[in-house]
Amino acid sequence: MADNGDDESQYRIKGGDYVVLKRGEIFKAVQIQPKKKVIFEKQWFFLDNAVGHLYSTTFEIGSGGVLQLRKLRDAESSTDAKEAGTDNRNIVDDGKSQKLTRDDIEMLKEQGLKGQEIIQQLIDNSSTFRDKTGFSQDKYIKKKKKKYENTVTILKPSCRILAMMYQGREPGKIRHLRYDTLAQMLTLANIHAGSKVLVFDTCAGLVLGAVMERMGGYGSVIQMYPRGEPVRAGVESFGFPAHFRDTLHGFPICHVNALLAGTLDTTAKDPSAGRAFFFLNKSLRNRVKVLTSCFFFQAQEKKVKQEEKRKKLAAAAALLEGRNADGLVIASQYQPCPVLMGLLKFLSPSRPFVVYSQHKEPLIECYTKLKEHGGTVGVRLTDTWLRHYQVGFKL
Amino acid sequence: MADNGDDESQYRIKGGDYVVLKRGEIFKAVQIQPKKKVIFEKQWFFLDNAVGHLYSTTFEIGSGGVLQLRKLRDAESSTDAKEAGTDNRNIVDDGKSQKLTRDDIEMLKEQGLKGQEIIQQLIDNSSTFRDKTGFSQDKYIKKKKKKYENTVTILKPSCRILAMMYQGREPGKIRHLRYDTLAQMLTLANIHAGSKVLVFDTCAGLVLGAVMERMGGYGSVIQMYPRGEPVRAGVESFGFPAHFRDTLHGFPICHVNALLAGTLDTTAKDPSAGRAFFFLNKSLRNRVKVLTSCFFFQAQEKKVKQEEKRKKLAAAAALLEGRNADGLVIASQYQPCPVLMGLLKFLSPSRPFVVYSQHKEPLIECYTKLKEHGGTVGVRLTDTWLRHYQVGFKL
Amino acid sequence: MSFVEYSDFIQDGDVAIVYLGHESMMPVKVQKGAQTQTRYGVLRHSTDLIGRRYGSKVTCSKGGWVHVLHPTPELWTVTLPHRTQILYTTDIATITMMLELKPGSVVCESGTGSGSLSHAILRTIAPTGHLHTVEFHQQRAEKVAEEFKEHRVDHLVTVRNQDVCKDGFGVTGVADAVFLDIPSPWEAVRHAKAAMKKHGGRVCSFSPCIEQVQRTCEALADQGFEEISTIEVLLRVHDVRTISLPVPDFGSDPSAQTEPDAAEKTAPASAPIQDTVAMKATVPPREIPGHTGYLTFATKPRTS
Amino acid sequence: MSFVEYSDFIQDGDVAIVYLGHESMMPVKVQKGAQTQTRYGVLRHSTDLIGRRYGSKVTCSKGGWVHVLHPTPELWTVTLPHRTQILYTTDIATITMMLELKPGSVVCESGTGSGSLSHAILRTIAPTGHLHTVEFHQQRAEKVAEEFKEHRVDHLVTVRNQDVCKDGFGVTGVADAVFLDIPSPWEAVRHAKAAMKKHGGRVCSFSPCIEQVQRTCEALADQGFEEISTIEVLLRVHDVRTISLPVPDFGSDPSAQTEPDAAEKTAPASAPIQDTVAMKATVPPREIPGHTGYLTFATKPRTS
Repeated sequence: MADNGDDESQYRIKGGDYVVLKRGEIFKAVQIQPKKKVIFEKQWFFLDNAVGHLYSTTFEIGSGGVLQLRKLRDAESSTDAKEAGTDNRNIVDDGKSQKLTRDDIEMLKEQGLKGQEIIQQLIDNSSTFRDKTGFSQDKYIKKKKKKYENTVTILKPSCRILAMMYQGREPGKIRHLRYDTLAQMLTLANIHAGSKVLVFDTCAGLVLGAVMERMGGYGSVIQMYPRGEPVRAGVESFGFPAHFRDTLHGFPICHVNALLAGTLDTTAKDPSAGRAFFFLNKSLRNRVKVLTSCFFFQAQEKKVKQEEKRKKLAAAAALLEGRNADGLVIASQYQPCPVLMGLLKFLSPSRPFVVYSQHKEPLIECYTKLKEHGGTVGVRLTDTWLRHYQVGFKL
Repeated sequence: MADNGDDESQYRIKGGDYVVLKRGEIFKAVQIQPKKKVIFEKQWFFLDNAVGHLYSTTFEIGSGGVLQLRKLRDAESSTDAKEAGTDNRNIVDDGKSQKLTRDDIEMLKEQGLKGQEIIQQLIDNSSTFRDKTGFSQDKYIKKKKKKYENTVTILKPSCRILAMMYQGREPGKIRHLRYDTLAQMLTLANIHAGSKVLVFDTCAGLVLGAVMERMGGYGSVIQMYPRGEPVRAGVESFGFPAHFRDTLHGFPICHVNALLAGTLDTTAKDPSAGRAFFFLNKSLRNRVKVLTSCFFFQAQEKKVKQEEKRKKLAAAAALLEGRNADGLVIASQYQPCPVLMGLLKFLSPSRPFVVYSQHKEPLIECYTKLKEHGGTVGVRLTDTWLRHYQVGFKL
Repeated sequence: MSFVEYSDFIQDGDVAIVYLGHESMMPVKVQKGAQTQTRYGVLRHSTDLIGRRYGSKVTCSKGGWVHVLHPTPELWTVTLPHRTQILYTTDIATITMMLELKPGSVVCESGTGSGSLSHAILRTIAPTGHLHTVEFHQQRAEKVAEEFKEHRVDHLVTVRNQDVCKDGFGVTGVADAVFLDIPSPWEAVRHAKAAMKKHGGRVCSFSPCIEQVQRTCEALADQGFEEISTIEVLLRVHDVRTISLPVPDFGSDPSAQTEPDAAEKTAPASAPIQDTVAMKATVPPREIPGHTGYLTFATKPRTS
Repeated sequence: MSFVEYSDFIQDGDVAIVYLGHESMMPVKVQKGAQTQTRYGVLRHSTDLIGRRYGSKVTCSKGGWVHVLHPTPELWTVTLPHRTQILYTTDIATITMMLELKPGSVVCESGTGSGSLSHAILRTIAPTGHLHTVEFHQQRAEKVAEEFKEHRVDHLVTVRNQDVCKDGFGVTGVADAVFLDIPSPWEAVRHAKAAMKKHGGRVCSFSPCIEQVQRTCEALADQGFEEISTIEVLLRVHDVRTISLPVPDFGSDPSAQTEPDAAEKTAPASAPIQDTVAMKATVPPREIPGHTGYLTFATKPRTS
């Protein structure tokens, strides 16, 4: 149980790693690739120099986009001891208090001054800084810091960080799922190692990745996906060890009815034609050949890959056939009611499920339907309210 | 502008006053009536002794329900200097820590011990009190105080106090209108002295009273009420000066269409038959006599009162006829959309209105209708979130 | 027009609120012969504004139109020129009720800031109340006094340019309510007490940080204030929209018996039709509404 | 059955959750021959429980029926015997994510209290993690250790009966995450740091009062913790109901031309019919959801 052997390797940044860049409250997920230009917060740089360093290290972006270790100093206390006024009464906001012009600042930047140094220049050239109260001074420094600092911290990805990243950068892609909501979902669905969990996620794969993180490579996750290929961009960003992939399965929901009816044929050459195949098989036998041959031409060049896909579909179908999943998580822009009613059939009795929607109204419909349908207990429609508190500012 | 002459009489409790009783966070509105038994927080007493004292005075309930001035002492610091443990580790919750039995406590009460004294007895007889932390001790005292103290404070009513009272005592009666919501409504409707405001209030008259308080007896308020008599219990509790009554008008909404059509006959003997009269007048003349004579018998004994009512209706109708109201406030369990669309016609251009509903869904309908209908700008559907903070507990 | 009394028609010298669109408004000082540039073109005051009814739809030179609204303290709050951080209507509404303001109330306020709260107070205490407002920043005090005049509420208010923590409110024993929005409210608590009526009254302090709240609560308790209570009120705006939800396609149901022809019609096999359902919904605020500040209320008891 | 692994069938020795109705549940230790009294009558373990599938509907002696559910940490949280104030699922879910718990995490916790959070931690860190939980109250420490055994998670947890502020967690340099729910968390911050891995990790402190939060934040900053952030998470439960709204009656509209007969039918004059419309709506929580506590999170950076 002790941190024996100090196996540091797991904490070191390696080439090919999926990492998260951080500055202040801004995050961005990237992969470490040699000589790959990365753009973050309007600055570009290369991550090559980060390889071999420990995770959570903060770098400065040097000229030519080269990362350098930030000199050790306390970022918070580095601005010279402040002389503060007692109130802001004498400050006339005439826009003339800063003597440096925009051009001056650009020149300082070109001279290679670091963010910290530029801020000190701004303070020295502000006619009102000394008259501001301590509180106003702090606010000023913070604002300028955000604008001129050029450091970046490299983090190991986690559900917490990626959820916050998506919420800040691309809320639309994750259907406005907040991280506090995701936290509730994972707990309320009792996601844990060794179980079999169904996930219907059109939130960029963030929810799927979060479920996989909580399962730690034990058990199986079946992604139920609508039309086309499953969305898994978010899963990549977690940078899971390779063996996690073995626990992840995909099943296109357009096969659900066939699977339930016992008519899904996973021996078909092209599983993406499965639906058409099955259907026509029963009712339009004369058109089958046309269609399958049509699919066949496309399939020729992808034969090996298709065969792999077929096997995977068969494996997913086998997992589903017992209708004994331990958990069901739905998070999408789809009408939740039919999605839930369709997938609930695969759940074992006495197992939790959770459905997320950006809107309350479709969940009211879903709730009503569940109550009418019966067979579920403890159904609740909830949301959470997250508040941040700024604590510790000393007067 | 100075507090000249120190006119204390306005601050003294008089017989017939509407007052609010307060203990802790519990409120109750009552009228001061001679020898009238009042029940508050499971105790009964008489308010006679309160007359002549200043508002905001705290009384103790003596034997026989007689109010006595509470001896001056700081209620918060009156329990003897506490000896506190550093944590609760040694406290076993076995239900045996209190040596006084329920019977003992009843006996103490009968001996005439005051709440404060009973609490001290409880502390003295608790084997674990001294071992509790300061925080736990405070909690204990607070809990016991609530149970055994028998003081009551008499307050002058105000919108703030009555809104909090209804919210705590009878939220159903005011359609679960919270005081923070009422505050928003009064401000967003720009209620102020000298204007003409329409109020549709089935929240016990609380909203109507709040509007009247804000108008201070200047201008006019027209209560638009559905079927039967207008609900005004809440207005009574405000204890407004008599002249405020002159600014309050009532108009039954069943006459609205007639008024708009210019066919409302306020010379009718019985205005409560107005709707039937008007209606039948147009289409079923042969039944009119039967119906009006039927009303007539009832009306005989109330002739004077009816005449007064008729005059009042005529006055309200006159105020409405200009269709130039300055504000419109709707707060009820009625479907808000038709209420709003019906009453909006009486509002001057460029005047605010506000509609409250306990539920969001009917307001979505209302919002949609307003947008379709046109003629309004700045429509927003909002709610507020009120948080209390416990501040100042010293560690 | 006045901020405490409605008029029906726009007159020379009025301040009118030009409503350009959702959340886009501007205040205009109406002056004979003057013009105002809007994004829809020019508004000519003499022809487009003066003499017209408040609420009118006015066509601008470029053919676009605007609504001209009667000013209210609430419209002023969202259109006023910011010279400081201001208080918004959600907090203002709460302050107004919790301070028990009504016609005739005498109120002390500091700082005046940009006058956002002051106008709301004046609206509520008119026609018989009075506001004593103290602003330590001279330029701001002068500017707001000028606005009170333009808004025809100057008879209801006294503006003092002084330091409330040092010099107090300039009045004693007159106020029913006191409001503080200053960096160190605890330094002004004794002045608040002195300004208030002997019988008592209500006080409110607004602070963004909990540490300020704590010191203020301590000072209030030390000065004998009662019913000390700190709250925060947040506003959520619900945007009403028609949302469109895709319906999942689980494939055709083989247990449902269909005629060959019917099946062909409903499922054309190659390109499944994407069905959606539409419903009215409110879009929740993307961000949890922002913290403005804590409101601490207390009651001053009777003092002798 | 175990709290970290599902089973399909109820067995002797299991802890099952008997679901009696909305928000009414009780945990039952399943024992051959035993009986449990419910408000719907007696449950005979041998015949009514053992061997049946979790999720089954079981008929009690009085003819009423209950559902028997597989235990989860969340069901345990709402049914466990309270020996202290407990943490609820809303906070627990937030703590689990913000501490970055997952299978294999080593976690330190104090106090153990009634074990509400402990069970949720164990569920998440199984099968390869470990929980070191410290409880200063001896009776509670013994009781919770007994429950861990009954719930078949005792191999994942070490319970220590000591004072975390004085004696720490009993381990050094092993924890990925530390959770504190004690009256003076600031006194345990240095122990939290010592218990954590050299590489760093996450810490959380739960406190009901903001003053405790402040002292904890100070201690965390003093000890070099970073990303210190305090949040509060509140749960709102929306009750779905069919509401019925009366429709206002503005009287008949004289502008609408009607035939005498039709009019008679629709408006019988004397007793106007009260029309209502029905719609599905959620009833907002009557009270703003209650404050439980503030959650302060921080990151321990790498230490040498």
